Amino acid sequence: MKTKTNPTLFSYQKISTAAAFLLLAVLILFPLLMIFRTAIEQNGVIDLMAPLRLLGQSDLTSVMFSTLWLGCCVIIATTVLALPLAWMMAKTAIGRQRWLDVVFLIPFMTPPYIGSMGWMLFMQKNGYMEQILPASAKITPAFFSFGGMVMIMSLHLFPFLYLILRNTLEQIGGSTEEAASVHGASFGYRFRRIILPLLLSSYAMGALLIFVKTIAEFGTPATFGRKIGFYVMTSEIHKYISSWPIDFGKATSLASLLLTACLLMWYIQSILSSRYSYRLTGGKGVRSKKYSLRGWSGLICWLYIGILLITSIGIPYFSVITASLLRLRGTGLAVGNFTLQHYSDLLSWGSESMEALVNSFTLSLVASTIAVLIGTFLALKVGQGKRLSQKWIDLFSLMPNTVPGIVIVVGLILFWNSPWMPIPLYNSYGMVVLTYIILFLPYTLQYVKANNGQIDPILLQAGAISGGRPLYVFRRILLPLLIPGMIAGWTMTFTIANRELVASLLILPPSMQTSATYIFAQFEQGAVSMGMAMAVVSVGITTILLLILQTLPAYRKQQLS
Amino acid sequence: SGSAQSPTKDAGTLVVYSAGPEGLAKKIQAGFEAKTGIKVEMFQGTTGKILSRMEAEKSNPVVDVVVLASLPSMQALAKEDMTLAYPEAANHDKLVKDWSDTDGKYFSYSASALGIVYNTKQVTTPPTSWADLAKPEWKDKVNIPDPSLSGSALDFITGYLSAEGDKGWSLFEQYKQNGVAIAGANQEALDPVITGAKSAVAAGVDYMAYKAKADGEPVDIVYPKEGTVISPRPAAIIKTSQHADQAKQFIDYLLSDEAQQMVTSAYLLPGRTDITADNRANLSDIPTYPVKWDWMGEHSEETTTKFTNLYK
Amino acid sequence: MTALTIQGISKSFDGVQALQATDLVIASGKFTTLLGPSGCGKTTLLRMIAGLETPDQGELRIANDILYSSTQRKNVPPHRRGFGMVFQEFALWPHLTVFENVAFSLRASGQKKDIQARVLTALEQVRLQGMEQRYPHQLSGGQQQRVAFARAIVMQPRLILFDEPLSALDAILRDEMRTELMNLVQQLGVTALYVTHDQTEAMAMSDEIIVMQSGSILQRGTPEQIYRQPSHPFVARFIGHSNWIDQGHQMVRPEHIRWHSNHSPDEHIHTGMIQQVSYMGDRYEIQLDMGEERLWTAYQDERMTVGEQVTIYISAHHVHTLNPVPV
Amino acid sequence: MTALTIQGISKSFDGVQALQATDLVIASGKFTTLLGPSGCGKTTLLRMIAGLETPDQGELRIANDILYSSTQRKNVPPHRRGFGMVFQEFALWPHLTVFENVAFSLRASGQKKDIQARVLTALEQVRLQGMEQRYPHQLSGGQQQRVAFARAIVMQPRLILFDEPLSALDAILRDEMRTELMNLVQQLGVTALYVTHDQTEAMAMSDEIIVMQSGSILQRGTPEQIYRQPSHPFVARFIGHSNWIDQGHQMVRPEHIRWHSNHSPDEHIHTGMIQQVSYMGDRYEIQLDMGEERLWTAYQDERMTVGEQVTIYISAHHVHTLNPVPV
Ligand SMILES: Nc1ncnc2c1ncn2[C@@H]1O[C@H](COP(=O)(O)OP(=O)(O)OP(=O)(O)O)[C@@H](O)[C@H]1O
Ligand SMILES: Nc1ncnc2c1ncn2[C@@H]1O[C@H](COP(=O)(O)OP(=O)(O)OP(=O)(O)O)[C@@H](O)[C@H]1O
Ligand SMILES: [Mg+2]
Ligand SMILES: [Mg+2]
Repeated sequence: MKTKTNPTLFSYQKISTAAAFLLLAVLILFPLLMIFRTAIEQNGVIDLMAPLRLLGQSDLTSVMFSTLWLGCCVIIATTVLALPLAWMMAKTAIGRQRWLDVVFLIPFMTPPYIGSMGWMLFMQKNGYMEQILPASAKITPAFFSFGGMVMIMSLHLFPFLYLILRNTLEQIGGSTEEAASVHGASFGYRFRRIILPLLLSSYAMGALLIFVKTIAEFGTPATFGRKIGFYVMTSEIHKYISSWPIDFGKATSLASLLLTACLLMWYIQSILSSRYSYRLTGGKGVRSKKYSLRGWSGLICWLYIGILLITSIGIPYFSVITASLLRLRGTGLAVGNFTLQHYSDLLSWGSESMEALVNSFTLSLVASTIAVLIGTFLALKVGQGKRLSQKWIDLFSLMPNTVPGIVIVVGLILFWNSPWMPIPLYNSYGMVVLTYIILFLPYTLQYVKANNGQIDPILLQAGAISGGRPLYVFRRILLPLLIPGMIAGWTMTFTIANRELVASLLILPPSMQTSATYIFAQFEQGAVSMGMAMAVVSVGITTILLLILQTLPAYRKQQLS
Repeated sequence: SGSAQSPTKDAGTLVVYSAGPEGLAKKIQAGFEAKTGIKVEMFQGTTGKILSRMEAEKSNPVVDVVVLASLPSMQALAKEDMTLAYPEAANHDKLVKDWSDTDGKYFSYSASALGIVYNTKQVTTPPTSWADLAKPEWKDKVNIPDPSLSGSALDFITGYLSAEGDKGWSLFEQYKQNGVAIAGANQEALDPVITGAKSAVAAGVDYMAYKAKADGEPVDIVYPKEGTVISPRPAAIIKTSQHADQAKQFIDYLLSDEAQQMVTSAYLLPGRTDITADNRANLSDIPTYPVKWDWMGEHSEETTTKFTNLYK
Repeated sequence: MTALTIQGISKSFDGVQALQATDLVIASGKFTTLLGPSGCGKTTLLRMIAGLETPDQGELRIANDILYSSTQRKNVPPHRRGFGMVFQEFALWPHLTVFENVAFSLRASGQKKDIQARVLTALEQVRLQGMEQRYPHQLSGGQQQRVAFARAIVMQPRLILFDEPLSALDAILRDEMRTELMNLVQQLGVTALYVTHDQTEAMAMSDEIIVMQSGSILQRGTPEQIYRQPSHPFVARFIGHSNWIDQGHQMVRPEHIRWHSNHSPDEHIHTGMIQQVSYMGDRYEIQLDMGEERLWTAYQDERMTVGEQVTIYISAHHVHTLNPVPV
Repeated sequence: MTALTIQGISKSFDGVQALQATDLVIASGKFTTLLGPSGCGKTTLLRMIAGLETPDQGELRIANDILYSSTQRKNVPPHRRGFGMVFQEFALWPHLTVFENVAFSLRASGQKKDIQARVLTALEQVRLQGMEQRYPHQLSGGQQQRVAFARAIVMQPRLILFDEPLSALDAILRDEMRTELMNLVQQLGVTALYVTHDQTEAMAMSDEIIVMQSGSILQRGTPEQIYRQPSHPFVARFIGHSNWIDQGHQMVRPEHIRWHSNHSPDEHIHTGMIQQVSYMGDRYEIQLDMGEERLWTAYQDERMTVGEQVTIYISAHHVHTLNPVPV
């Protein structure tokens, strides 16, 4: 692995580093630079302060603050949801129920606007809740408030934080905790003095991602937020981008403010992480302390999980499925008003909806596969992230995660549709794939990077000693050992790509739809039931795919490690 | 046609960006392709999405024909000289004069009228005037589409103001007092009325109401007696088009009897005066305000801002 | 007085009997070692004493306090038992300094006063003065071990439990630490219960050894008793080299094999072939093939030739005949 | 003939001199051990021989093939050196079966024919028949070690390198594996270079021992030479117990300390106090305080009383005087 050992290896290092930078520049950096240029250039004049001026000009300051406030509240609420769950899954026998992991991904698989729609249909006046329980009419209006919005967004995003926290909790060996308990610490004291501090660095990472996802989110503000009159930056950006008069300059100015906020958070997070991160896994295998769940504690745990399942999946999907089955939505829940017609229309062969469904799955399949390949390449380049070039590669590849999707898409259009662009990618299938790859590269990279970090370099050295050429060692040893991380990254990418809406709306070539844009179009056209049926089918297929994937041996191995 | 290859480079293909309703756009596309043999690549979206896409593509435009749902936006495009004049369009002369450009820079091939859409299960005595919705019995029961998202709602507000002058604002202020809620684009405003969460939409587009009614949903529409605004839906050829000939054929087709019939079966008002619909109120049956389209175009931005600030 | 009494304690995991019902008294103020091969249930027993694992049944008492009783449905949680414990992996808290690691139990039990003095005393006892502000990862393996020890003694617990605290160290450090640990325990005069599978460690350190196999106790006694009078073939085999004259019944230890006769009448005389010679520095370890698949070990001061036929002599009183005694 | 020649090889990391310029010849067909304390540069030297680390300067040759030469700017990559290596952590590939782990080097070098037979032979040599289809995590530590060994020998390499292959094992398994490893190396007759910091291991296994300290070689010789005639105080101290009569100059090994006089005229007579007595099973290890901060070790067959004053006797020919000889 030493560069100097072999002249061909040495040049490979140089070439591949250059290739990585080129790739990142073309994929991410140039499009983002195009955005910044648009933000600060008005009629050929460069004005670096334009974004700030815009903020001062109108009442955008308050929108900016309510966006940040929303981000903070969602962090708090997701923590309240995810931390106990992560603890239960990591430290009690409930953790053996692996299927729960897939089920808890469902909220995340659900397009956010579908989730909000589900809640709204359930809670609104004359909604399903009131139809089932007329007495509830007194409390339902309270739901349409800032608190309700935080709740909906948190129920959508918490699985993300949960996965991160659970992994760390599992790594915090049982003996650290047991040592505390033998030395006189009660459960609460242990949790506060030992578990929380050790959790802090991954929590910071998770909280950052939640924050970024919240302030970059469009679906919920566009549906629920608008209904309660709560405006955030993305809705303002969208206003400038999709209603007359179109003003990219202002939109990108706001976007660059969001980006700045995200980078600030990222900086705080990286300081926290480096300050408070500890090597948790020692030489010997970790034996995780499992609490027994007898009597009350078991009941409370299952109750918690049950309530979480009902609120995060049960209620929204009750509404979504009901809406997809209703013959007349004005008639509501009534005998004889249910039909499977929408599903049979939806799934009839050769229909527009089938085409959209197939498009979605093939697009996400292609995009996630390529994203995993690129992500693996970059993850290997980042390696331990010690050298400066490695740090830069790491930062650049994470950027798409810190910028609202719509902003990236505008950048991509500006870049790939430039008159001087020699590659005719714009307005083609390839462009959609490229967009998905860029949007979801950070996920694959994270997963493969984590996996790569666990592989002891000595395994590769043993390969070299045994006579394996570098390429042979890569193929026979490194690659197979990376497969679990690649599968995890692929799964995540596939899942989110499959429901991607914001980018698809703008970037899909004419005459092409995905399931997400199909759903959106149905809502716009008034065929709400069709849209809901599509959501059910699409999420259902993804869930089944994931459950199948979970039974694969390679995936299981990843769960073990 | 899932695997659409870059249509710009494909010599014979016409690229159309069209606002809804989706079913109609599809039918027109199919009809046009069948009639002329010219292939059409269609991008469907709201007026806003279409404009945004055009803006992003500005340096290297792809589109040949745009079909919008908002006249002022189209007027702005024409003013910026982005549309190609085609005064020779067939049946140009039969179009409603007010809605189309005399030089043929755009053609309003259809229109929708705005009215009060209400839930028939909850409303026993339908309102007859805009002012009715400001009465206490309608407190918190009315939606109005967001003018920043719905071109037709904007047309109504600016049209109403252009007819009533500045005192027109008092209606919207009363609405606000009475708990009228801004609620997304047209369909989003209508949906709660269908499900019964709200009782009525002010300035709802009529074709959606007719369609929902035909589907059996408990909704109906009234046009207030003092008059309303009609929101025309214009189409135009983009100047940078590489396929001007095919684009002209598309415009001709839009204005043909065949396409106009399709328009009526989508519950829209036909753009041509000589065609009548039998499934909805015709232009002559709808009381209208005398609106000033130029004034409306000039004041749309300022009105939107004022209106949304009022309702925030 | 503060003896730990174990009565009928047993434990099984998922149907596997990790520990058979066991009776045992751990003498107060003594250094007692649980010795046995991997998987014999040593850790399980230790963890039940600490309260980290709940027994299936039985009773655990220290002095007159009941720690666990299946009949009385009583189970004192670990943090109220007041024991110290040194873990195999040390289990130091990586985010706390040495000082805070040691002070932890004082703070946790609310003994706020004199923390500074008591922690410094404990650190002094393990010779770690001046390292208070370091973090565990800034210490060598031996130093980490001493922090773990200081952490266990700072509360002056009634009982200190050790779960193979030396097995993670390398050979040289292990030797050093063993001596240190013994001295410390002796100085403090605490009761120590030590788990190991290393017989040398057990013999060198213990006042009493309890030999376990597959979840039950085979023999208990002083190191000398265990080595000289094993009551069970397994004990004989597991501790030191055993040369079987009669498989499972009669054996002799290698240091009692002589290369010259002392001409006493009851001397045992055997012949065998030298199979392997390993230099040990102070002596050679000779592997002898005695026929009938018996492999014996003996010591010699000079190198011998592999393959040579030799005669060896054993005094009759060095031949140990096993007659199992109850534990 | 196939001796490994090391000439002026040195290496530093970030300014730390891990290995001073070193000259060394590793004899062919012999078992050579690099022995020294942690951090003395053993692994660095071994990894340079394997090609995993590039020396700063010098030359490495096996027979007449140059492996590395700073003057000729030649550096054969590890996969072309044709050595076998057994790592401390075994470094088995977790995703490959035992069979595939062993077959790896054959496949990597394109020796496709007879793979089946050659792998099975290697596995037979390490007594792992029937385990071909298992994965590493399904094996015990000792079995994993044998797989690592089979993997190193299957290509019949000119040289096998061992980097503390036994230190990850527990004491009992280590003893067993040591004997096995010795037998295997002897049977195969390969050249072995073995790195360890365990003196017992080095003495029991080696034909030749090379003692290193802080990046340079202190002494080389047979185990007996190293133990009996250490040429450097560090060597005397590091290997076995050394009882210094004159600090750094004159010493005696514990097994030569007698408790009774043999009345020879040149006998050395010393008195000291018993400080600690550790039972070792076959004997007691006695720590004696000899005054002047000298701590001696001696062996005794029976327990002695701590604190007792004793007289000890040493024959003059057992007193070793150090006169440093060049390596
Ligand atoms: N949590 C557990 N779940 C299932 N089986 C267990 C558990 N803990 C221990 N066992 C089993 O109980 C038996 C005794 O285990 P224990 O850890 O007490 O052995 P030990 O004597 O400490 O061994 P070692 O010397 O290897 O640490 C073993 O067979 C082990 O596999
Ligand atoms: N990759 C490296 N980077 C920096 N310093 C290193 C590196 N490898 C070794 N060293 C340093 O070089 C010196 C010799 O290390 P080496 O690993 O050869 O010791 P060793 O004799 O094998 O010790 P041990 O018995 O602990 O394995 C040590 O001071 C070590 O810290
Ligand atoms: Mg154990
Ligand atoms: Mg080493």
